[in-house]
Amino acid sequence: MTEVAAFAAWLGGAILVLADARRGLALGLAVMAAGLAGLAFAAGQDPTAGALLAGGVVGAVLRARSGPEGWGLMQPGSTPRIILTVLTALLALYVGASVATGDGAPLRFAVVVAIVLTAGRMLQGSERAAALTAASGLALALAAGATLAPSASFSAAIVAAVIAAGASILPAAEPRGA
Amino acid sequence: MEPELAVALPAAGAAFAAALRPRPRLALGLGALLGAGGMAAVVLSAPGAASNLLGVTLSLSAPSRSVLIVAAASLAFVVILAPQNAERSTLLRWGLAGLAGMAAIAVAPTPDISVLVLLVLVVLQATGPGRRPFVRRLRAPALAVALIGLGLLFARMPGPPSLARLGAVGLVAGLVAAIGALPYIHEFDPEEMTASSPIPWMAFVGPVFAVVVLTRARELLPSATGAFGAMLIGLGLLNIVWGCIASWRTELGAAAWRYSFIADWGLALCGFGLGVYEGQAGALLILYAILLGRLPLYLWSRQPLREKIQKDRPINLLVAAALAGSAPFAGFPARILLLRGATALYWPLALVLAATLLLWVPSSLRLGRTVGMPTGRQLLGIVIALGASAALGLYPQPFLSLAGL
Amino acid sequence: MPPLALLVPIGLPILGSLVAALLGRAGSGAARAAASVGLWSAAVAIVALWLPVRSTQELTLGQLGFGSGLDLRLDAMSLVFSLIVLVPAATLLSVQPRSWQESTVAALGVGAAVLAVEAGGVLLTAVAGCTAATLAVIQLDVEDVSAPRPSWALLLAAWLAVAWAGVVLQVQGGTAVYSAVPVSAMTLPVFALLGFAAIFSAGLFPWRGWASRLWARPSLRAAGMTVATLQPLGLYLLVRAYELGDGRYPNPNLNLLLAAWGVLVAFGAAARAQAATTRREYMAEVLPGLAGFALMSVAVGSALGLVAGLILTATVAVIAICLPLLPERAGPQPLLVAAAAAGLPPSLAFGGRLLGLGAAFEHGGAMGVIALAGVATWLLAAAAAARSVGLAAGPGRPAAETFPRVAAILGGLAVAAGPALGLAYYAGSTAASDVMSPPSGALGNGIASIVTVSTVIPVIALLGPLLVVGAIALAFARPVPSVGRSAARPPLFKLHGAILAARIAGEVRAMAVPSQYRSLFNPRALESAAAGGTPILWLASLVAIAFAVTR
Amino acid sequence: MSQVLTALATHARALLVYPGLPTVAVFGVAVEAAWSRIAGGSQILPSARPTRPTIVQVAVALLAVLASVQVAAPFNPIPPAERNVIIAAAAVGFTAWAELALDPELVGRPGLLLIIQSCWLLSVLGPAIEPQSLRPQVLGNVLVPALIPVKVASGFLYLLCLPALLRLWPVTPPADRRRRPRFNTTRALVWFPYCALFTTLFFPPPADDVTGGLRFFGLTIAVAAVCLIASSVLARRGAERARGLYTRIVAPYSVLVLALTVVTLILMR
Repeated sequence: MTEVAAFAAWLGGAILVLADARRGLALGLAVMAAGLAGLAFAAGQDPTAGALLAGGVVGAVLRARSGPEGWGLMQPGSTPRIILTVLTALLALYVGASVATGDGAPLRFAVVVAIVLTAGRMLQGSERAAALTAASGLALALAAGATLAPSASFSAAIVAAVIAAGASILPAAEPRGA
Repeated sequence: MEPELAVALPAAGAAFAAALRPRPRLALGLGALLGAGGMAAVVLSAPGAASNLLGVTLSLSAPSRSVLIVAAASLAFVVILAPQNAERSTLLRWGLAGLAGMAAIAVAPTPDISVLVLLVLVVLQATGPGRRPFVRRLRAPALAVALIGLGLLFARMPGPPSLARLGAVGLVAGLVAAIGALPYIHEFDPEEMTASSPIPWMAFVGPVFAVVVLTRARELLPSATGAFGAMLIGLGLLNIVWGCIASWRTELGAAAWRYSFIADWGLALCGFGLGVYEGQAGALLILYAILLGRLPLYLWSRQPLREKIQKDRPINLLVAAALAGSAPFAGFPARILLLRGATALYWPLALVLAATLLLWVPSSLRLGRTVGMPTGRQLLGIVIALGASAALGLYPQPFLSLAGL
Repeated sequence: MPPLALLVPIGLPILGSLVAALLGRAGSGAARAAASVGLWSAAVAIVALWLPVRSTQELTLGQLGFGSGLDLRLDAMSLVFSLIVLVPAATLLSVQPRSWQESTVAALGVGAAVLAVEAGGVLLTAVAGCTAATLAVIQLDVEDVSAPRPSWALLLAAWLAVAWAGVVLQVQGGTAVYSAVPVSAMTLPVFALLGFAAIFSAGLFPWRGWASRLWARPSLRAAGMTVATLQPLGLYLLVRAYELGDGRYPNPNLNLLLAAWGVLVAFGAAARAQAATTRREYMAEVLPGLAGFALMSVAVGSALGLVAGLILTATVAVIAICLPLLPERAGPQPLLVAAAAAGLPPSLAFGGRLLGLGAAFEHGGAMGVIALAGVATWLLAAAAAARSVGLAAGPGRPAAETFPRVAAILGGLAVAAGPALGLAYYAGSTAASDVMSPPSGALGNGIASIVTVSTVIPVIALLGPLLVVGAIALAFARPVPSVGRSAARPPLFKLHGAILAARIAGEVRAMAVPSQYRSLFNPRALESAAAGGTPILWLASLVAIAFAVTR
Repeated sequence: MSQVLTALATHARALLVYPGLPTVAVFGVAVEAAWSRIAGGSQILPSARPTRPTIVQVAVALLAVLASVQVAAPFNPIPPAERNVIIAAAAVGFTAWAELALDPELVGRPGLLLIIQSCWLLSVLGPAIEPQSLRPQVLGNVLVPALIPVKVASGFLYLLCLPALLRLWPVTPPADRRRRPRFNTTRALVWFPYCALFTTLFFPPPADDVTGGLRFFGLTIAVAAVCLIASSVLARRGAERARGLYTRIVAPYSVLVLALTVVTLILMR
């Protein structure tokens, strides 16, 4: 179950990186949130999982209502992004499963991969909607990472959920004026 | 309930100020009232005392509390003596939003929440009106959030010591990216409004965030303290040298100011990196000086910079002295404390630091001129800023005691 | 006297400056009067504080926050240096017209200098000294921003070095309070820092340093104040270094090195003075020359040398008043001041040099050779002073700034003060006993003669009659007709080395990065690389940091 | 107080009677007259008509008197402990520059004079370094074998410098282009301090009796005589030769004396 959730987190992140339009971005965010929530659930942190899932779903729904039309998946020139998703997965796998020790490798893998992919999305894109969705994803990933901490992951998840939803409310078009 | 109020009241003030934008006077009055209330909450809060009003344990450490108080004072100062052509209510709105965020960062029970709050601030600032596109404004601060997130993650992963060091890398790089120091400098447009430029990260939010991250990092990474300190010192020196030289040699006055902030941050990073009491105290003094001196002076220099007014009057020279870290201003005792920390740790480091301290002079002379010929409110503001800097320089003990040092 | 009274001599100049700032709009005269009253009253206050007690008074007011407490101490040494700072500054401020801004900054600077001298520890001295230096630079720039002034960076470096010395003392010895530092903490590096600071803060260079270049300014109001304030502070550091080392420097070779440096400074000044083309150029070298001798005397390492150094520092203070007040024309006033500075018997400078060189000869060995060079330098300075009488005036300056009578009276007093050398010796030895063992010599017949290890100088008996006879004889003497006096005078010798050094320095200053390499330092390029479209630099630096930390 | 008054009286007597002004004047007039005769001067003796002295003469006389009372002349009322070689050297040294200041026309080639004065100073003070004493008679009394070479070399250097310092060399000052020089009053005032200082520094101090007096003044006159002879020889060789002697021989020789002094210092340690 945890492996599937970790894979879902990576998949969601990858979709988020590879999508340029509202549906693709929403799907990516939702899948990633589901994966991260699954991992939190598997770790026995049900409220955290609920908050992450809720935040991701709300964010995804809101995202699906604004931003460029369509799916926008793997537009021409996406090869570097594909490479990024694969390399990130390999690197996160190495760190989460090989360098780090002990239980929870899927969670470690998922959080690393989610953070790197969402951050990468914010760094390389020029679309406002994509960046805001990535910010939502990043918030959820950070909150999921907090489950590794001994306490207070729920409050982090609540904050992350609010951010994930809030970022999706923000206008997807550049305001005018300086 | 002080920590909760410290966040809620400024946030409410910012919200009201935003909502009442068409009526600036009302926005200003209400915002100021709520902001003052928030700050009263910060002042009244006992350092380290926890509050659990919302089901989350919130508390304010002494260093964070002191920087918050100084930041609030700086905001009040800037709003009351606002620069020419700057609308007070706008300044207050942005300032209160920042202050609420800073308070939230400071009172958060875990570093994860602090980072999440930082993300909120990043997104909010990037969505505001500005000359640069949203994505470009978001890029560097978002990288900071991601790096700190990764750092926290690595710090918590069980495994070899190299993981803890990677965690330290993430935290340090994230912190540097958050404040916009080298090598993660933010894109800067000299014509941009200050609130949407990288300056607030360096000069307003940065100090509190740095204090929080560094305090938490030492608790999280006890085994990587050496690497942590070494990185801070290395990056600090890099920022000192580049910041000072670039501030002196760069063509644009506003850019020169930006680099001068970077140079000051270099000094603060070195102080935090030393890991001894004196280093912390010196770094805090630098941060106070940024908040109470360099930031207001930068704001007051904007108009003369636009009008290309450069003067060498006594007030300009005093400003230059304050910026250069010359006695009796705040920079000098900060430098003494840093030298002491470095000497106690490793004297060649003190030698390097001492040599770099002279780099401030040429750029400060240049920056002093950019204040132009201040009159009226602006002159009063500069005199107060210089007075505050001199008070910090001659008798920093109360300010350090405020930070529990 | 309550210990808090020790704040009065520091507070009065500051108060004077504040009043001057408030009265600024009423007129510069009122502001100047307020500032000068502040300084004079501080001078009176410090004497009034000292005289009833005549022993060290201390005040501790708790920690300031940078590792130093507000520890003040008034001992004889502080008293001497405070007066050396206060009296010239107060005189210049009283007589020379200046704007209210200048008066304010000058009085503040003097207050800071007095604090530096009264400070009980090295760190407070560093803060106060740096403040005085900063205000001096500001004062100079307020007067004329384009005129030569000391490099701010160098002054800052000097006082940062003092601060660093203070923190090293704290780290090694647990304290930087002068009277409490363990001798073992006064190491070679600490002394090196203090020596560097002393030389740079006082502008004591063999080459044409800021102490000389200041006198090339169109106006000499701020120049006089700056020299009167900053030069004694530099020497003060070397004096207090004896206290830190329990009466000696950490290594005897340091005494030799500093003494040789002092003679070099004096020689450099004298060599430039003898080649001066104008009276102003000559004036520029008078004080560095005297200060060089003061440095040499202080560095000898004996109490006698220290006393001589103090007397010479006091002479520097007197001449620092005279020079800015002198008009740039020939006449008896410049002659009198030149004679006083050159150490013509029986002047105070003569007595100071005599004691300083005597101390060096009594030390023997290499110090004796340095003393020999010192005597030769003295005669060179005398030759330069003699030559200066016939020099052309110089660039000229406002007549309102000059007060030839005041200069002549002070110059005359400095010449006639030789017989009072015993009194100066008494004051100096009292002060010297604060930082090292009392002089092995003593005063004979009250203050009539000075007894050293190898000789007795009957100051009143020898110099008194000489003064009286000389005054009577000169009064009856017939002046020499001044034929061709203003004709250009060739230098006694050419400064080939200085010409070469100036050429090299000029070439170094003119050096620029070749245009094809200027892009190496381009903040904009870095900015666009760092914050541009592709964050390669960010990622590369992240990898580099990670590699460096985890390898 | 009475001690101070006594000391004042003693020093005033020394300055104004012996070995002060009259001694300086009598000795100087005699030797200068001899020089005027040797040089074939137009005026052998000073004018008998009383005139006010010039300011230069007063200044030089004061300095010369100050230097003279430091010498080890027998019956010098100033106690030996109160004499100081630096005072003597500085006072005599100042005389040349007092002339330059007050009447620059009297001084020819001041640059070269400065170099020679430095060499002379080395000869006066060099021997004082190792004994660590400034009392002139102590220096004259030094008979430590290790210090003798320095003393002898310094004495010779002193004698070499003397003709130039007394302006007896054929380098004429700007104001004096006469073929037959007149009596030089300012020079007459410095003959005694220069010559007596040599006797004091390089010969053991005489006793305070007639024999001692004869010995001291005999030696001082002998020094003056040597100087006169050397100067007359120098005068016949011409100005160029004189300049050559001082720049090419005396200056390098003084460097040798300095080296000898330093080596002696090192060896004595």
